[in-house]
Amino acid sequence: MDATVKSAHLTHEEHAPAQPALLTHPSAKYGLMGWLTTVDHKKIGFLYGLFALIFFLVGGFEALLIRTQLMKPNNDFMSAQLYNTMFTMHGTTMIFLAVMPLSAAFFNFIMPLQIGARDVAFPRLNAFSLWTFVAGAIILNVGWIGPIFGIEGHNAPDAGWYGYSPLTSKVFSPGHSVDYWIMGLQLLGVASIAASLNFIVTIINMRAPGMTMMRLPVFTWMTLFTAFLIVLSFPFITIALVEVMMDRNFGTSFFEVSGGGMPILWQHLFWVFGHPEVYILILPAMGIISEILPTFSRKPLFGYPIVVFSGASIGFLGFAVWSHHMFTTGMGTVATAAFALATMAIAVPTGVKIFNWIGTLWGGHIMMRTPMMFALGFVWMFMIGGFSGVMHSAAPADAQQNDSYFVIAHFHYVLIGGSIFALLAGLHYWFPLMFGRKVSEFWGKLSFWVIFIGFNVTFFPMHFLGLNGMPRRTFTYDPNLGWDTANFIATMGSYVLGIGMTIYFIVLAYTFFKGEKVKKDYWDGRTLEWSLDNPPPEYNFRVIPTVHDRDAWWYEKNHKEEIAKEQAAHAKAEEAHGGIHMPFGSIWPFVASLGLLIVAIGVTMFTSKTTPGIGPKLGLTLVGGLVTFIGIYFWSLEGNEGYHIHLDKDGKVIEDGHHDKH
Amino acid sequence: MSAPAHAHGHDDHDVSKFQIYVQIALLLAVITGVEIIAVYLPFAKWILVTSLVVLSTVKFMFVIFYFMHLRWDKPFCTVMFFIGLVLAAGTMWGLLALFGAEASLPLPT
Amino acid sequence: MQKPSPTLLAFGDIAYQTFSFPHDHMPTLHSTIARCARAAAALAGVVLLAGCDKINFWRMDGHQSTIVVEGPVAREQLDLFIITCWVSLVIFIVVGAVLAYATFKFRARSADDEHAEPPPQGHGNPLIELSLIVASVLALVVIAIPTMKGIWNTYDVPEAERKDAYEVTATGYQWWFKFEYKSETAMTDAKGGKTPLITANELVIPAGRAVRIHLRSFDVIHSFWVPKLGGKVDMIPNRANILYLKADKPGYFWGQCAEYCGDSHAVMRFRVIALDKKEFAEWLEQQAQLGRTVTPSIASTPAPRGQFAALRQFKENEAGITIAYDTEPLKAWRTKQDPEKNEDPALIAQGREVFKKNSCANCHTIRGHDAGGVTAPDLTHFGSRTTLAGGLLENDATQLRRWIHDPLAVKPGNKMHFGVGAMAGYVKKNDSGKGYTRNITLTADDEVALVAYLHSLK
Amino acid sequence: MSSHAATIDHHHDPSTSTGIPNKKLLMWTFLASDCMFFGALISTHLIYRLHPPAGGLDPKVVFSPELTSFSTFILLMSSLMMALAVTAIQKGNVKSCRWSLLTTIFFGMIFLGCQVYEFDHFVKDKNMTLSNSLLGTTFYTLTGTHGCHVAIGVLWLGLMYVRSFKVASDKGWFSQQLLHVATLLVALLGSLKVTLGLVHALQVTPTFGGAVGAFFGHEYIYIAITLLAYGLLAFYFARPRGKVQFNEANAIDVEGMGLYWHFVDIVWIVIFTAVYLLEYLP
Ligand code: HEA
Ligand code: HEA
Ligand code: HEC
Ligand code: CUA
Ligand SMILES: [Cu+2]
Repeated sequence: MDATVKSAHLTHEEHAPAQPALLTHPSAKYGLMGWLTTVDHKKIGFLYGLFALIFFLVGGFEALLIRTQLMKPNNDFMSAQLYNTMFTMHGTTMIFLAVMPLSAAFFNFIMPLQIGARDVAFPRLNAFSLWTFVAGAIILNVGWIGPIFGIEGHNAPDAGWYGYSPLTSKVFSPGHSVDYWIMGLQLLGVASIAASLNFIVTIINMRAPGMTMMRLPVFTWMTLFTAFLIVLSFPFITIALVEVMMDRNFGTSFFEVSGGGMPILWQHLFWVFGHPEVYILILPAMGIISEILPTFSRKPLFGYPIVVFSGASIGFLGFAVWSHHMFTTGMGTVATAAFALATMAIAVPTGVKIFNWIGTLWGGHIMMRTPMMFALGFVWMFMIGGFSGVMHSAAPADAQQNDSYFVIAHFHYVLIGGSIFALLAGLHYWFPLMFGRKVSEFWGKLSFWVIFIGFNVTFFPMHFLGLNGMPRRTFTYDPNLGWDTANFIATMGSYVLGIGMTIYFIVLAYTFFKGEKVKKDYWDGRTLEWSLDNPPPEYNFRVIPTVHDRDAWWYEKNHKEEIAKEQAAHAKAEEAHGGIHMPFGSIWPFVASLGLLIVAIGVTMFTSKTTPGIGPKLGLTLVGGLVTFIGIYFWSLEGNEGYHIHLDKDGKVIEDGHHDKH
Repeated sequence: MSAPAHAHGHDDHDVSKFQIYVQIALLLAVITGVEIIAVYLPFAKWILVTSLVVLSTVKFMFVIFYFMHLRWDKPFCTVMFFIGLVLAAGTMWGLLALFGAEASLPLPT
Repeated sequence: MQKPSPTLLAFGDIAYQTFSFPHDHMPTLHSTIARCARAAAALAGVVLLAGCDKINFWRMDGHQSTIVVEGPVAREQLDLFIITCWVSLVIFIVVGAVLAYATFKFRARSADDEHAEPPPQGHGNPLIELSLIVASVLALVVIAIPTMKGIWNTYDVPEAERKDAYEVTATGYQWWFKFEYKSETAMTDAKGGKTPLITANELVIPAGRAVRIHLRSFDVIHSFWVPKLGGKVDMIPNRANILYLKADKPGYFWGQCAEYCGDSHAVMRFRVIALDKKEFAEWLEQQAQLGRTVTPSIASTPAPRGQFAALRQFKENEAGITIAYDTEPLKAWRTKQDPEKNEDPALIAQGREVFKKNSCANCHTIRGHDAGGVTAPDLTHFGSRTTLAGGLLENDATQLRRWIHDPLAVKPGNKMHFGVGAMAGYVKKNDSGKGYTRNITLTADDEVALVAYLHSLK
Repeated sequence: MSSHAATIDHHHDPSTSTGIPNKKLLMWTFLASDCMFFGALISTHLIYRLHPPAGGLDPKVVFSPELTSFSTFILLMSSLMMALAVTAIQKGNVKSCRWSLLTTIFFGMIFLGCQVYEFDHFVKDKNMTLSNSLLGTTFYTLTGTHGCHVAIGVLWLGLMYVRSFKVASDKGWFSQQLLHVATLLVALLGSLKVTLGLVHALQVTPTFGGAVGAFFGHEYIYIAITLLAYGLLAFYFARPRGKVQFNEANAIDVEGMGLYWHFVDIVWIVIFTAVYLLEYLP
């Protein structure tokens, strides 16, 4: 399946390293066990990407159902309940199960390569993040069993992606749907925080010699900022979710009016997380664009320090604007004004990025390949989305736009025209590196145009719909409000978009198996990942590179002799230190995540017993907790042990060393 | 106290570190005592609040800089922690200010 | 058939260029595609031209338009929006032009071009960047100033009008609105009992006068939005929000709940009717009365008549509004204020009995008719409203019958069917906590009588 | 002043770009994140203190400053012991490190015991439960989350303590470890149960003698089990064994754990002031 598996050195049989008697590592390099126990950041990245793309198609399918329902007024294609479930799951899936993990796939796969590292700082923690993400995704979607098998009370979440209290309380959502939503997000939060801690340490501590912070590729910078945003914003939603959960299960009154609670508090806690979250979705995309534009313009990024700094200020300001989602909650004049101004301020650092991207194009030799098409599409579409964002920030005007299709238009422009376009660009861009094959230009560009046109036809009319008073989250509308035509056009557009996406992914899948094989450094890249063979070997770098310039690989290509000498010297030194150190695979992170899954199933699927004793709810929760504990315990006892490999001149592994401890 | 030096004969240093830790622990205990007494003193509320906040901050700083060795560690650790600390404090301040506003009064019951 | 315009041909050319690529020579395929692209572009042009009068959604002049507005609050918000539009548009055109120019100017046109020596590896120009930052800040100032003004102007009734402002309280329920006129009194019985005036789903306000609406919620968060009069403000439990609105002149306005509030959020609608001073006073006068009683002559025996559409199975999501009502809504509303000419007193009396018998009164209030429930819309003057079921259906005999026949088919999850709190609705929750049993069953006769009765409540 | 072992420089790790060991950086980043967790919780509590519901409980009536002051003091002392444990292992002094760890665990347990006692007292005597008042809701959630942090810390300390006996020869080591952990858990939980039993007995029985009698009457099984567990532990640890695999190289593990522990302490400093003391102002 995975191309990394096929790489030459892995065909080499591994010697069973000397193991402590009872501490054998249930791990493998191949087959299912190989995937479950992998700690290789590239394989983990691949799995993230695979799951993310599957969920993107699921979310897209849900979107198409939404659009079908709205095709004509008073349509009865879907029931109201199903529709409400659909947009909730669509939003949640797209944000948490598609865009975030797809970004994480690139963080995992590309970032360590860009900084010249052999792996992330904590490989097993990385595996834990992956499997916990999968557990969260399962819990979030497990509610579909209800409607499909007709089980009462078990539905997929239907309280909207920001689950405003008190709609999520036991009174108004008596079934289990909201529990799935809470626990699903809770696990995804754990996964994201763990992964981000790992990325932060990796970027700060695992850089190759000479890779100073101000030489980091911009994508790596954006990874760092995104990781910061995640570790700093997710705690708020975690606590908020804990609070609703307690309200639902233990009769507390955080958001219960009868006990003196204020439902508005939920909105604050949610958006303190929620706004940074949207920058979590866009910063990786901006990073990808900042890699693609220079490569295809064959020029360094224009104004690198400012682009980096603007990323930081977007991230920082992102924490000071959360209430712009609450302009209509009657915060009072001063608060509204403060948040309106802070929100507008974000347009400045974002604009800086746009300007610098244009500066990068200026005077370049622009190669108009598929990734570049998507990247340019991104710049255009994101700009439009950004402008409607600024229109929202004018609070009195937002009173008319809030919760209307104008908002839907705004955020699909930034999310699809922004995040998704960039991620699709990134897939094409790094595909040759990841899998050693390349997507056909013709089909790539065709899919771009179909997607681009479909996207605009779908979402541009939504601006008009919103201004014409169409509220969002409505499963039906009357024919006398002037919304019919625009809705019909939007629906047709979404079908075109669907066709475009289908083309894109069929082409991608085809290329994965049958695409044209290409040589190393296919795009004539600038950053370190392109110095590797494709697909990159398990150990990434034969010799840890020494970095001399911001565009490290570009520099290497222009100073071949100097670099060759240097590398030879370093190779000797490394060999003297015992060769390349590789971590053992481990099953324990998977076990720990499995335990969390069991806990979540216990908490969500069963109701508390009224009679004393241990019911399935408490029972499963305890069992799950125990499994997690066992997982973590063995994980910590195992220690970060590994083995050494040695390479011959062609990069073939000549010997697997004995195990050692670090 | 000198900057971290790679001293080798470390015995006397360790003794002094031990002493420092104990002294700080004592100091923390004393400050706590002062705080507990302070709340019963008949001063204006703002004076008390300010002094409580200041005293707690002092305790806080002593723990992170000495017990948690920020003082001897690379400054980057301090930066890292303070990003979270400052952001958390700022957000708390923001939330309290928002809820302190008249518009946020809950309905009378 | 029209000929494709030159621009469209040019567009085809661009498409041709884009799809052709030096690296992937696919001569046969790509020229085919280019031809297709040209044809498609031409076709699109034709469709666009032909469909222009149909495709008119950019006029944005619907009943809930935020662009064609009828009150000062909405106008201020619109003006601000227009400013943001202009600023954005100008920036978009300038930045877009530069971007487009750069893209086309510096494009590699051939394989040779691509393999040419890399361009100078410049790293940036602080001066340009700084000036662009300053320019952005200036552009934002242009938006920020009217924003600040708008915030203070629209938050509450302006100081000068505050004394004169008319106050009402609106409360959101799943999924309808209650309107309370705390300053007006209404009769509760013939003996002179008084209560504040309460009505539902249609808010009547004085035109040309500032109105301050106190927003409350009974259950979850709702939002009160009448686009033509002004932006929305949320109705949040345990929070005292206010909304300032003003209608320029008498009119009939569409409103809708704008915060997702559960199953039937989409069909939680309402109307605002603005009346001039005199008519408003008349309306208040009428509303203060007890529910109208039509006394049957003793002789007449009630008999169902064929005046209603034969009961048909309504589809769940069927339109509930007619064109006539839609084009002249205010007129439609006025005609509703007077009793219908061909009333059947006997039928009405029978309806009143049915109403009593079926525990409708547990939830609904009809002042003077021994009905005092408070968890559902006040029906005292139900017959004088143009809409029913939260502004969803037109209040005519057919639709009313549709509603009372099977509320669930009209409004998913609605509380008249499932009951509110301890109050059972058409169905009752089983003691086991699982499933429901039927609580209210109406015969066809009952329904017809109820319709007559409810419509007599002017 | 400074303290550096001759062989390992505990403030510089040459294998990383910044010289900060990965684990330490991880811990500091996590703590930054944890600040936000507690930020959210404390905000919730303070917001509801700012807008207490009518007829809500008055914290002045509920809280008892003596107990809280005592547990605050205990937690501070545990921080001291933790700091000493870190210094000890940095010098390679495993024995001293173990003692410090044990003392830290001990103090941590006392803190937890006090908290359990406090909760019990509030529920039973002051009628403040998790669900009957907003004060209870936010108070128990905030301090309970802090308590969970302490509990996790104690668990971690316990595991580290056990780990410090890991011997170089691996024969049968693993099964022994399991036994050790299990016994340790039994001992700790048993102690908690017994302590609570004692407190409870003292609380409900008027005379001291009667209380002790009631205590033994009710708790003898737990007392026996707990003593047995301690006996077993003593037996394990008294046995001769090979050279342990726990030395200066593990200092970073202990230090990371220490950072966590101290953080829990400083959070308590904030909670103590913001939740308890401020309520007593005039
Ligand atoms: C990728 C995600 C993403 C991004 C990047 C943004 C970016 C921005 N967003 Fe958006 N937003 C969302 C995702 C995103 N948003 C989502 C998902 C929602 C809805 C959530 C929900 O309710 O479900 C939302 C909702 C939302 C609202 C609330 C609307 C409402 O519900 O009432 C507001 C209000 O201020 C807002 C503002 C902004 C602003 C000012 C920016 C700025 O960052 C944009 C800055 C960019 C530019 C301005 C363009 C380029 C700049 C220049 C060319 C420079 C010159 C320009 C000027 C000087 C103007 N957004
Ligand atoms: C990154 C985030 C993201 C992305 C990519 C999208 C993508 C799309 N979104 Fe979504 N959307 C949200 C985030 C996103 N959305 C959020 C957060 C909400 C708010 C939810 C809420 O209110 O709670 C929302 C809400 C939302 C609504 C409003 C619903 C409502 O308020 O009532 C609509 C309506 O048109 C919509 C449409 C679409 C469409 C047509 C796409 C398209 O771009 C989708 C394109 C993709 C495909 C079409 C996939 C192609 C796959 C196939 C064709 C496979 C088919 C397979 C089989 C049949 C086997 N979205
Ligand atoms: C459980 C309480 C309950 C009972 C019993 C009940 N209703 Fe209702 N009724 C409601 C609620 C709630 C609504 C608002 C529903 C909505 O719009 O979502 C409503 C709405 C209505 C309306 C539309 C009012 C308007 O202005 O939109 C009419 C008419 C009506 N009910 C008539 C009846 C009749 C006739 C009966 C008895 C056969 C009845 N109701 C019994 C709760 C009840
Ligand atoms: Cu009420 Cu939506
Ligand atoms: Cu936002």
